Amino acid sequence: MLKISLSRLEELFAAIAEKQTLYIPSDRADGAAEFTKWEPGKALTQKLNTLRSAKDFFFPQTENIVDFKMEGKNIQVIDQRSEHEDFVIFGVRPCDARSFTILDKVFLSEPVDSFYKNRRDHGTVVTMACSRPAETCFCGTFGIDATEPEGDAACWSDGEDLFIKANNDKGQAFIDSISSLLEEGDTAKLDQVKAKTKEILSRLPLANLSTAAFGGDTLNEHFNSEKWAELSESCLGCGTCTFVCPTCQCYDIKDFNTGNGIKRFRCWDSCMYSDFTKMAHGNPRTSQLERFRQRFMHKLVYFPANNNGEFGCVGCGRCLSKCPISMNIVKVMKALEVK
Amino acid sequence: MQVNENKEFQPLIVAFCCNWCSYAGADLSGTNRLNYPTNVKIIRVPCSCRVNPMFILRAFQRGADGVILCGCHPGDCHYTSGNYFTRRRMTLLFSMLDFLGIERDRTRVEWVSAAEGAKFAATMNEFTEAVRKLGPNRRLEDLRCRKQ
Amino acid sequence: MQRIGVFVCHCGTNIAATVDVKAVAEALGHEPGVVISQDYQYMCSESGQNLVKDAIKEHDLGGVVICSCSPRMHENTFRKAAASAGLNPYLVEIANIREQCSWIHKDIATATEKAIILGKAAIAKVHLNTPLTSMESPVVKRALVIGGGIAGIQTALDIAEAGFDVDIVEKQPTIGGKMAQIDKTFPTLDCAACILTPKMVEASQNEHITIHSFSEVEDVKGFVGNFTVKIRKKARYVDETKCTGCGLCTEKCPMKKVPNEFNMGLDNRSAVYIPFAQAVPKVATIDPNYCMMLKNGKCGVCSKVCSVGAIDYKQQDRIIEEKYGAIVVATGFNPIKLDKYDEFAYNQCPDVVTSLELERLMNAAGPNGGTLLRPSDKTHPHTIVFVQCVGSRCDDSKGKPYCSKICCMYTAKHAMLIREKYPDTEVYVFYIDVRTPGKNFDEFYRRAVEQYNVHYIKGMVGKVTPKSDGKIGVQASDLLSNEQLHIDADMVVLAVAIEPDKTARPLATMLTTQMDTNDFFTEAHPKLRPVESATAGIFLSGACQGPKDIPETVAQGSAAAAKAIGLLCKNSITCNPCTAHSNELMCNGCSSCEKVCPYGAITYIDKEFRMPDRTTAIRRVASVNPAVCQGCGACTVACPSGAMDLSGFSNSQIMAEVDAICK
Amino acid sequence: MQEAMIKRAKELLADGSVKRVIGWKRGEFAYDITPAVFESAEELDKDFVFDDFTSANVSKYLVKESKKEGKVLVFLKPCDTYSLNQLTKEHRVDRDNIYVIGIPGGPKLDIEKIKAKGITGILSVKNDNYTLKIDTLYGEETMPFSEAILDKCASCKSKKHVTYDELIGEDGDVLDSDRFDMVEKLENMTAQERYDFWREQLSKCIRCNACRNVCPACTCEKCVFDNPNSGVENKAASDSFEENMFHIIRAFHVAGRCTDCGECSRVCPQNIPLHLLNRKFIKDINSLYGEYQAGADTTSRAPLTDYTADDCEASIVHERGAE
Repeated sequence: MLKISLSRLEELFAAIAEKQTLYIPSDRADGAAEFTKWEPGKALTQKLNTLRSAKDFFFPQTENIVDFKMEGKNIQVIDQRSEHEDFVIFGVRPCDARSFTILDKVFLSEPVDSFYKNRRDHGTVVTMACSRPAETCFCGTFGIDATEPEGDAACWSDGEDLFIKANNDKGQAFIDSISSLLEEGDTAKLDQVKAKTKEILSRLPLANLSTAAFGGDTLNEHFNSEKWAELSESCLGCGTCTFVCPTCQCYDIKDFNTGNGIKRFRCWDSCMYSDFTKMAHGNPRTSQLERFRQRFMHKLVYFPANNNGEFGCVGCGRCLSKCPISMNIVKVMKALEVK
Repeated sequence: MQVNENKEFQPLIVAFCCNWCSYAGADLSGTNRLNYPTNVKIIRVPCSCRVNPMFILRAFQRGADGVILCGCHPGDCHYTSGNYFTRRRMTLLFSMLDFLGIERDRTRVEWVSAAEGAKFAATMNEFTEAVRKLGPNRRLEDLRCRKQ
Repeated sequence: MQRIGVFVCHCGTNIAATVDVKAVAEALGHEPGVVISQDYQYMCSESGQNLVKDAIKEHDLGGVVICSCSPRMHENTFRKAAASAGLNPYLVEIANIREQCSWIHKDIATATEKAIILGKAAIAKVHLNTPLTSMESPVVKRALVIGGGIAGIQTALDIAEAGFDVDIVEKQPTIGGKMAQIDKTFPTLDCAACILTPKMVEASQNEHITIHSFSEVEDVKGFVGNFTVKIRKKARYVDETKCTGCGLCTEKCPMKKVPNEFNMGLDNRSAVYIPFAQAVPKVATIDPNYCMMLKNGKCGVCSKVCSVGAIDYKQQDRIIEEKYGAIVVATGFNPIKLDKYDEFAYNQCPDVVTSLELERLMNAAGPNGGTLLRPSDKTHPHTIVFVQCVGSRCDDSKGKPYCSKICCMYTAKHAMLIREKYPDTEVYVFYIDVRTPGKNFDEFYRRAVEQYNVHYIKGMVGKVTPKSDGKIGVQASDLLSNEQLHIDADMVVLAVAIEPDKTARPLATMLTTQMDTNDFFTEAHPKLRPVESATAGIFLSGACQGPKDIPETVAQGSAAAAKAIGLLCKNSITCNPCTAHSNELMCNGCSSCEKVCPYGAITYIDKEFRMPDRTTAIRRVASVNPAVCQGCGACTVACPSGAMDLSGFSNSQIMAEVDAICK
Repeated sequence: MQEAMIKRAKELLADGSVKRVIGWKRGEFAYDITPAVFESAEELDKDFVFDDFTSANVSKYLVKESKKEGKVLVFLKPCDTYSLNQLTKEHRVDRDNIYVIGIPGGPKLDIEKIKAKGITGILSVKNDNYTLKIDTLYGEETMPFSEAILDKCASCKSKKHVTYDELIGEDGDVLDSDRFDMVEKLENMTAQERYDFWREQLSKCIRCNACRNVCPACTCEKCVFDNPNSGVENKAASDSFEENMFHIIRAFHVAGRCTDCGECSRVCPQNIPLHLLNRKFIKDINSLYGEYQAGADTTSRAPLTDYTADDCEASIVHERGAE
């Protein structure tokens, strides 16, 4: 497999950044990792994952869609779509890599979301295999192998070298663009690392979490479960879980009156919010129980029902560590699977 | 905010004036033909205590460079105590804006009675100059509202 | 989208000279919603108004913007015009392009630009205006007068004269107030009691007047035309309805060592007492602090001697509740305490007295039967020093910053009376200024100086020192001759500053009326509304509003009565429709708004609601009484959820104006 | 402590004094504790937990729970009792329907601080004489207890329970805390430095509303930021202005009402020190209008619904401190 010494990462990043914008996970001042634009001197984080997911690159939190300019009584419509520049996201973890597959199912199926597609077409996802999973990780539940990441191209580290491999044409093009820095390397040590990682993955506290009790055909069973009341009773109705989630894809479209015109934009929305999907008659889900249930039913039942059994969760564990009251999909699954 | 032909920065000043004292004071400075800059645009409110911090932030968002609140002198409020509440609210709000690094001189509270036409004009002249010196409001503006 | 008409006034050349009114009308005509925009020479003229009225009808306008002079000038004119054309008057907005534009700017281009912006702001606001309707609120035809001094008596008599029921609440056992304690009145030197007591009797006999003596206001709720007042009738341990005022109990009472407050503590009374001979009501009162029966159950003499069985040792305070349409405050004044004035030796020397004490010392019903004697040794004083401005016109924290107004005149009166009655007495008056504005006042003062040879000395007394020989050393400076004076006086009389009664402050809180820093009630306008408080339906009478002499007090008492009568005459009152209102679905019931409301217009009710989650719940929500709300808007900012909003100046209206200005 | 609490809760449930118990429920790991309502002895035995991670302030749940039928038992730490008092004062809870057992306060632990040390794969955390022994997938780690304390506990203002019906353990005192140090440090910076500081912090905001939704002072039936008619409603900050505005208005709305419980900063997924905004207001109120502790009682007038005739003028902001 092609490789480059970890000591030459800076060189590698510089070479990528020369051709297109490069984003890498790095540590910010408060210690948390986040994807930022690479510039000389910026180092890859040692953390397992970024605080926020990588979905922002394709589905940003707010996005201007169209402008209406008003002059007196005349209105002019200005389309805000423009061709996105090429970019590379380096160091995406296997769980987040899978999240793009899930988002694709939503945004790239008909009618295609042109804003999303524009970004997706111009972005190259370079993933990084895990070697030190955390207790909150449960990607295995959703069939993700943290040692064999998806993405356009995938990377591994054996502690000395970074190995890289293309998963598709786009990934190959990316590798070709930096091939002068790469050399063929021996993967013996890497295989050991992978084996060790697999062993740890098997010992994770959530290693045995299963989706067996869920899926598209379990709607009636779960929708009417009495457990929702207890599960949702302490939910604050905030949007933390939604906004750190790599797969949550709901948005709202709103108009902002600038005084000189209207900016129509879309922004993330959360099904946990009281005004989610508000319509002329009001909100279809009027209690927090219903809103809470919606979120988990969507991920565990409705989404697989509409997407050939694919679940709307990748087991990244962000909601496990970020929910202010520590309620999360794992607790929901464990409660619901008990008959 | 706008820049005129001689490229001098023309700050936009929003002045909230209570109906009973300061708005009347502004009228008086008009009656007495006391000049102050056109930069100042007055919004009439029943009492200075009607001014919600949201209105002030709104003005900055939309492009105001300075916001001034004028009310009756303490003790003279038409509604007895309105301006006392204004004073506490605005002291804390301005202190918070300062804490966030927003220039202090962009906000002000001034007590102007119905008889103080001269004070009104002088205050507006002085405040406009102070804000002009600061330059355009960049720290608390909404870029979407900036005039093209 | 509203159909809005814009009318730009030239105001002759007042506006048109500096603002291109045609350009303003043209520019505003392009604003969304504007269907007609025109200019006219004088919009406020008959024909200008007709222009507006015709346009309202012709174009079916839903909103009108007048770009003209200040709304303080002609807002009502245009509102009435709109109303007469069938448009709700509150759908009219004024853009002030005269006082706040044409008159202060010189450059036509910039002034025109600003006028357009002001017009746009008014248009933005009028888009969000809603029709408002004034409410009517009924008036209870009964007045309450708090305080039974000459101010309160005069007010009550005048209101009763007009045929309305009126209650007087007096905290003392008798009405009469300070005037009852005064010996003679300036500048006529007639006897105070002789002119006051007939009025007291008149009040007690008037069928429209109810006197609640020995009573205090406990609680005030409600609003103009409809106050509900709780009055505490303090236990006097004597049944008012039975007592004939024969005075036998006061004679037989064995406890006779009670300082007599009517005589300023200069003599004693019994534990059961009638304050003075002409007291109204003439009913005995038992002082529980001294009555042996009430203190330790041993005595009961009064009960035994009372032939009508009026004594009731078990009497309790009673609370009565009454509704009133108007309230007149007449809580009066008191001389200040002299604890902080050691230099005048008031607390050390009994012969240093206040002017009010002197009134009692000289009064025929006073401790000495009208003969002026020194309190210490009951001898005739031969040298008397009067000190003016004790605690008045002080710039330190000890005294009061204001002039107590009446001291110059009563001191001249005292000096004159003493010189008249005891020509062998030398009288010195130390003053800062002698203030004698008033009918026959200066003449009166000059008589004291010229005819009675009172020694008026401009200067302040520095120190008063009681001496071992009974004399009082007065050390003073004569500012005119610039020399230090040492006078051995027999008596020193202090013209003590007056201050509002201590009960006024809590009362002001109950009434939600305003006070100044000296605790005098603040009038609604210092020039034009001197007897009204800023709170509708609360009127001010007498010295509670500021120092006053008797004629002024009586005049103000009658003026307050006239204002109260004016209110009581109405069957209902029209309220300002620009009032606050609470969106009950958003209200948290947190009470923040109630705390900042100066009028007590907000109350809370528990109400059943269907909640967003389809359950029902009883929630505490704010409710604004539109008859009481004056529309200041303090509550709207105190409310964190934004449930409270103000009609006519709503959040969205003001923000629309901001947006239009900043556009 | 946990055993005593469970015992007492069971007694009160058994004798019918209370119908429900608000406390904390154990989670999947050592630290992911969820506030919960318990209705039976079995539930209490199974899941009730009180340990170094039970830091959540459960008082806000009383807004809903106290209005249900039957009395509710709640375990409150000293800081939480201030919140309850404030809620009582604002008529947001029915205090008569609440039975408060005061329990000892922190310091509680912040799992983020442990993770920040690079410790991951955490299986258990044990406090061994103020050294944390942390069992992980990658072996045992240790760190001093003091380095893992929650920020809100590190600057604890009071160990005193300001309202309770009974106590388990002893009551403490109001503490002399250093909670205003950071505010003061910021005040002493230049305006530019302060601006940069807050821009860095507030630009992290993802508008998840966790700070607002956890805040015991934010109990509005409808928040202005959720109300399309308020003029400030939005779901995400589209511009730096909106990031600022949300936090300014939120802090202003709780000014004089915030008890400084510190939950806003604890729950912020982006580690924004939001408590500094509230503390700035508290510090200003204390220095300008006299010491005031929201929630210390249920009757005093809040600083923003009160005034004195000789309050300082707003220009004091211009006159003090560094520019």
